This record gives sequence, C-alpha cells and structure tokens, in this order.
Amino acid sequence: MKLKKQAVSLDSLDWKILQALQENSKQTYTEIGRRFGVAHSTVYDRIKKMEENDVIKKYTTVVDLEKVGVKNITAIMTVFTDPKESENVAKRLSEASEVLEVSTSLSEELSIIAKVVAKDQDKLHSFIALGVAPLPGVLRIRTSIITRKYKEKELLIKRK
Amino acid sequence: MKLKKQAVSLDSLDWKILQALQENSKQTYTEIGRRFGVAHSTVYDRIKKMEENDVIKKYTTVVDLEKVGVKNITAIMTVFTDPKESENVAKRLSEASEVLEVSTSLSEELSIIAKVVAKDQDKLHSFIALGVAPLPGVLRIRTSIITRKYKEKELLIKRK
Amino acid sequence: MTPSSVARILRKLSRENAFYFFTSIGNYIGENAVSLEEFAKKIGEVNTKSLEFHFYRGDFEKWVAEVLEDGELAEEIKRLKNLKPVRDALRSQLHLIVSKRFERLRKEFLG
Amino acid sequence: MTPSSVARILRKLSRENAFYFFTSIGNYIGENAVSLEEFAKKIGEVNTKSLEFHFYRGDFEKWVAEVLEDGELAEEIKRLKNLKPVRDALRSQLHLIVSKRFERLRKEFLG
Repeated sequence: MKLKKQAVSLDSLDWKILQALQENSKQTYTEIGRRFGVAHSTVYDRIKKMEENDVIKKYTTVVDLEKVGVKNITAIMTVFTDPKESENVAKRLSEASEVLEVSTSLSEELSIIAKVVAKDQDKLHSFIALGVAPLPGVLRIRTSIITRKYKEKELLIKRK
Repeated sequence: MKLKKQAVSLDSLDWKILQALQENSKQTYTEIGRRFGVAHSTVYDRIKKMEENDVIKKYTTVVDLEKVGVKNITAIMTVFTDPKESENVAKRLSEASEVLEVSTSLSEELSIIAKVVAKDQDKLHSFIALGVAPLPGVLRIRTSIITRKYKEKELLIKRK
Repeated sequence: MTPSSVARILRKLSRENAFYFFTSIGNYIGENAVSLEEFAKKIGEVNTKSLEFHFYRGDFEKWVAEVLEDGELAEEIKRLKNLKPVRDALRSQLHLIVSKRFERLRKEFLG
Repeated sequence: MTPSSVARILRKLSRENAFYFFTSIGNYIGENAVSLEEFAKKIGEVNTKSLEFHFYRGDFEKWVAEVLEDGELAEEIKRLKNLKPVRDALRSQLHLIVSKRFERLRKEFLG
C-alpha cells in the first residue's frame, strides 16, 4: 500500500534551521542554537524529527569536479515518444548511470527531458544512438551540448 | 588578473574521502578514517586541503520541499538569441532568483538553457513575458513545464 | 479626448513595455509590438494560436489599458469576448477593432 | 558467397541492431532501417545532412560490416569517401551502391 503524501508542517524555527543546514550542513547544534537563540538540545530535537519524516533527505558535499580534472561534457536531451511509452522510456533512462536527471514535460508537445554526462562527444553520441534511440516508443531526439555553465544551484530555502 | 585554472591532483585516499563526504557530509573525521584505515588527523588534513583549494565547494543539506508543502512548478526554458547578445542574456538570467540553472548550449542552433521555478503557471508566464522576452537580443523562447521528475541526482564521484 | 492623451496612446514604447506574442505559457514566438500601430499590424500577421492564447487570458485588454492607456479600446476588446471568436474570425474582428481605433486616433492627432 | 551468408545479410534485424539516422551528435530524426533493403530505401529519403553526418563519421561502413556482416559493401562505401561527395551527389552515389548490392544479393538468394 502506498502511503498518502501529507505535507509536514514546519514552524519558523524549523525553517531557519533548514536554511542554516542548507548553507552549511557541518554546523553544530550549538552553533545553530546560538544563532537563533535556542538551546542546542532544541536544535537536536528539531533536526532529528525532520530527518525521521524525510524532510531532510541527505547531507552532502558539493565538489568542483573540474578543479580535479574531471572534464565531462553535459548535454540536455529531449526525447519525443509515443505517449503510451513515455513512462517506460523515462524509467529506462533513469536506470542509466550516464543520466543524472529525467523528467517528463509538457510544452506544445509531450516530451522527456534528461541531463546526460559523458566523457566526450563520441561517447555521448554512442550512448544516445545505441541506448536511447532503440527504446520502444522513441520518435525523435534533440540534444543540446552545454558549452558553458553560468549558474547552477539548488532552490534556496526562504524563511517563512 | 584572472587566475589560470589548474587541475588539482588528488590521490586515491582523497577520492575516497570525497566520495564519503558526498554520501554523507556529517560523518566525523574518525568515522571516515576508520572506514579507510587511516588516522582521523590524516582525514582532517586532506579535507582542510581540499577545502582550501576549493575542490570542496560547500557542505549542504538536501531538503524535500514537497514534503513541507512547497509546491513550485519547474520549467526548462530554451532561449534563442542573437549570438552577439547570448552572453549578456545568460548573465541577466543568472541574476534572477527564479532561475536556478543557466547554461549556453549548442545543438543545431546556439541557445541558452535555463531551469526556472515559479509558484504557478501564471507566475512562470509573467516572469518570462516581462523579464525574459524583453531582454535585448532575445529572438524566441521555448518552455517545457516539468510534469514529473523520475530522477534527480548530482554526478556521483567514482573512486579512481 | 485631449490631444496629449491621444499622443500618449499613439507613442512608441520602450522595449520593456512592448507586447510580446506567445503561443502558450512561456513560448515566445519572437514577435512584439512597440506601438498601437504595430499592434494592429501584428494582429494581422501572427498565428491565430497566439491570438487565442492572449485574447482568452485577457492579455490584450490588460496591455491596452495599462500600457497604452487606452481604456476605450480595452473595453471594446473585452466586449468581443462575448462572441467567443476563434481562429480567423478572431483575427479579423480583433484586427478590425484595433486598426479602426488606430486610424481614428491618428486622424484626430493629425487634426 | 554461401547461400546462408547471403540470407544473413538480407535478414530483418532486431530493434537494437537497426541503423538510426541522426543529423548531428545526439539528434535523432526518427528514421531507422532494420534491413539492407530498408537501408537502401532510407538513403533515398532522409535529408542529406544526415547522410553527410554518418558517412564522414564512418557510421555506415561500420554498421554494414559489423551488423549486416557484409564486408564487401562496407568496403565499397569506404572507397566512396575518396570522392568526397556531399549533398545530392552523396545521396545518389550511396543509393546506387547500396541498392545495387541489395538487388544482386536478392537475385542470388532467389537463385
């Protein structure tokens, strides 16, 4: 049985803590408590609760892969499919390690948008020609190779 | 003067530590050291160095905003521009808080791809009609609204 | 109408105040109008999907009222909705209303 | 050639082994060929940009050699590169080579 998604309700201290953790996940409970004028045990309780109900999904580290010489190319691939096969194609794409993001989208036409990484243009093309075009229901594919990134960030949490 | 980008070279322990931090940034030096059979002081030194040379950009927290009732819509916007104005348009888009990602890209045509969030379709349209279409050099805009996300992850660090 | 308010309606607008033609949410077709005169012309040219999109969202009457500041024309466009015109019928009726208005104001302006 | 190798070259391929036509890196136009016969037909139909893209990357000869397993045809396609044909000249010459080969094999197969 699938659990019904119900919005967890957060108060203003929860929002402030989330925002602080998004800025820097390594801050201690004491540091966060001091910043908002509450006890570290309060901060601890709030965070534990948000971890338990999965509001907090993960603590992670943002790494500059270019700095360490990893020179992947990134492409945005738009896949037009037979509407009946759209979900299957999206699922198959999601299984590939080359594919970081997959969404279905609606514009004038239904399509699947996916972010793909590869070592170079040849590897990118092979992946699409051998791994995507042959999927049942794929009608056309349009691919744009990213030439320069100007901005890349997650949605910042705003205090409520 | 612009500093020349030079690749920082990492050894296999650095890679392992980065991977561990990407999985969970809140692990202690001791936990990481135990996992890889090295002293916590070694882990500390390696991490400090990677923080200093900006290989580690940020420690952050991934939050499930839907769980807390934030129901934004996300759209992928492709902006076709006069090639001379492409960089200016990309920069102007990057300044907008509604815009999370901006890249220039190359397919059969040059374009700018941007990820945009908005409270609803009306807000999304207003932002594009009043904030993007009027930018000098904008020729056409194509927008796809994300209807469902199947996969969304950062590039995972692989051990070398 | 005072000569100055006529002149105001007929003025050339800045890029920020132009009317931008879309066919659906976020899909800009690359056509815009920086004056009432150009607005009339573009209504005759852009595809009818774009006209339907803006007409039934109320974008035309809003722009005419708030940017051009022509309350009378805005009212006329709004009234046209009662007929629920689509496709070429929408284009021809809208074009008639807007170009007639433009011609009248232009004559008034030239005196 | 043995009858069985002729039959093999003329066989219908699985979806995974079909030739997929692109116009540039990652841009699939929605046309594919699941047999030598269909390959000849599609060469006559798809736009020449796609033909140029695959021809000069060596995709055609590779697919013909490795998937269809027709080494002779692969060689002929490869040799055509020396003439550096583009656009309609590329289409007609490629079409001639491939359809001739298909006709010959078909006759051989029918005996």
